[in-house]
Amino acid sequence: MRISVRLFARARDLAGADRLDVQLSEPATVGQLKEQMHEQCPPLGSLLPQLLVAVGTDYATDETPLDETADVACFPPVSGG
Amino acid sequence: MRISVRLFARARDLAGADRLDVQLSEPATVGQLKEQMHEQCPPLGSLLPQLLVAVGTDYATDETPLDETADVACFPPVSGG
Amino acid sequence: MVRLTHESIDFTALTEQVRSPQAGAVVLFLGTVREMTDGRRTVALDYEAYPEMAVAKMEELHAEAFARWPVTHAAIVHRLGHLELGDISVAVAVSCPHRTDAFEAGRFLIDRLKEVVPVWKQENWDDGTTEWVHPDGGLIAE
Amino acid sequence: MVRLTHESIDFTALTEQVRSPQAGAVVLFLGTVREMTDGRRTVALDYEAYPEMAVAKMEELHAEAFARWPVTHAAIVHRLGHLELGDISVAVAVSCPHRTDAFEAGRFLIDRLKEVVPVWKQENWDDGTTEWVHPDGGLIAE
Repeated sequence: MRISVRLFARARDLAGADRLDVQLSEPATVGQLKEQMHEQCPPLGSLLPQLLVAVGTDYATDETPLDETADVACFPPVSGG
Repeated sequence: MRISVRLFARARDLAGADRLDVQLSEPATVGQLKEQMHEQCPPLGSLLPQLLVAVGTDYATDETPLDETADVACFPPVSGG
Repeated sequence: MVRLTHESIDFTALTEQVRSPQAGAVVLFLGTVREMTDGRRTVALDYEAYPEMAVAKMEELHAEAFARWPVTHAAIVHRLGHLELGDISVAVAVSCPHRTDAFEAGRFLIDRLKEVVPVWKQENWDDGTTEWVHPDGGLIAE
Repeated sequence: MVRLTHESIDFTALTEQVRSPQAGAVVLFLGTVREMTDGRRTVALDYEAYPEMAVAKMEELHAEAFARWPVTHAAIVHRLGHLELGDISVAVAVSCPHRTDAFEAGRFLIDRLKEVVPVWKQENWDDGTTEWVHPDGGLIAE
């Protein structure tokens, strides 16, 4: 399946794009998505240990399963306020 | 000496006046003032256990000494805010 | 800045007074006239003060807040006279570099104000009676 | 009420929204752009959000405040875009019958907002460099 991951803040700056399209074999988890993102986009490596993933509007863990319809976003720890 | 005590809130309502002039023999303390006020103005009795006395702009205790130049005020526990 | 007033409290102006590029956090507290107290309905409150001492005590609290927290600016205003439901009786505004200090200093100022500043409020109940309020929400028996 | 905006935050209107005769206490928190951070001088901040998720998380926090405290009204607004020194980046307003609850609920909302709402800020230092801010005041190494 193909997942189009939205990128924000420093994740977007490192990738140089606000989306990253990732190909994954099913079934897939967030952990596998992150590995694949790193492979496709090595500059994200420096942020990888801190990178957060949201599926829909909820924070996901590496074990969270993904399907093709999921809205997926990746970003660094939040710093609003 | 004569001390003119300012009264506020329920203390003023009970006394029916915003000042009470009290005669005290010197030296005198706030404790003696309160006794004399009660004698001169029995309606203050119901408030006496809670009655606060200020000398100048500071809270006084029963032991605080008084002199003729003191600005003295009596009032119930505060309830602002 | 500390002040007693018989006019409406302008909390916008008060907040603007404490804002600063040195402060990342502003906390404003407003005390407002609440309708229900322990199941009884208030229609208005009357506030009176021993004004000279009230201002002196507010100045002391203001100075103590600066001594205890890294306060950038602080302002305290208490209104006196006849207040209707929803009116602002007291306003405390504090700015600090960081929010933990601003919350603590704001909380300190309103808590201590209610303990030591000589101001008294009288309830005007909806049955037409009036009653001086005792601290801690109790009432002084008539 | 929760909202993201690119306009100046009108804290007066926000505070008026939460005032009520059912509430005796209003707490307003403002986060403002501070000049100095660990000895370095900021000239501006840029905020960005993942807007759909930010609104969803703000709604969750809003509901959680009502579940945990007797909140009368609450409002949360976060500003996005380019902010100058002293500008308001975030405002939280809470009203409750009593002040302890209003302080606790206000503190909860801003603390949790900074932990879970997907908003990021970028420092514009006075030497012309920019840097994404890491939570806890640290910076993500460039």
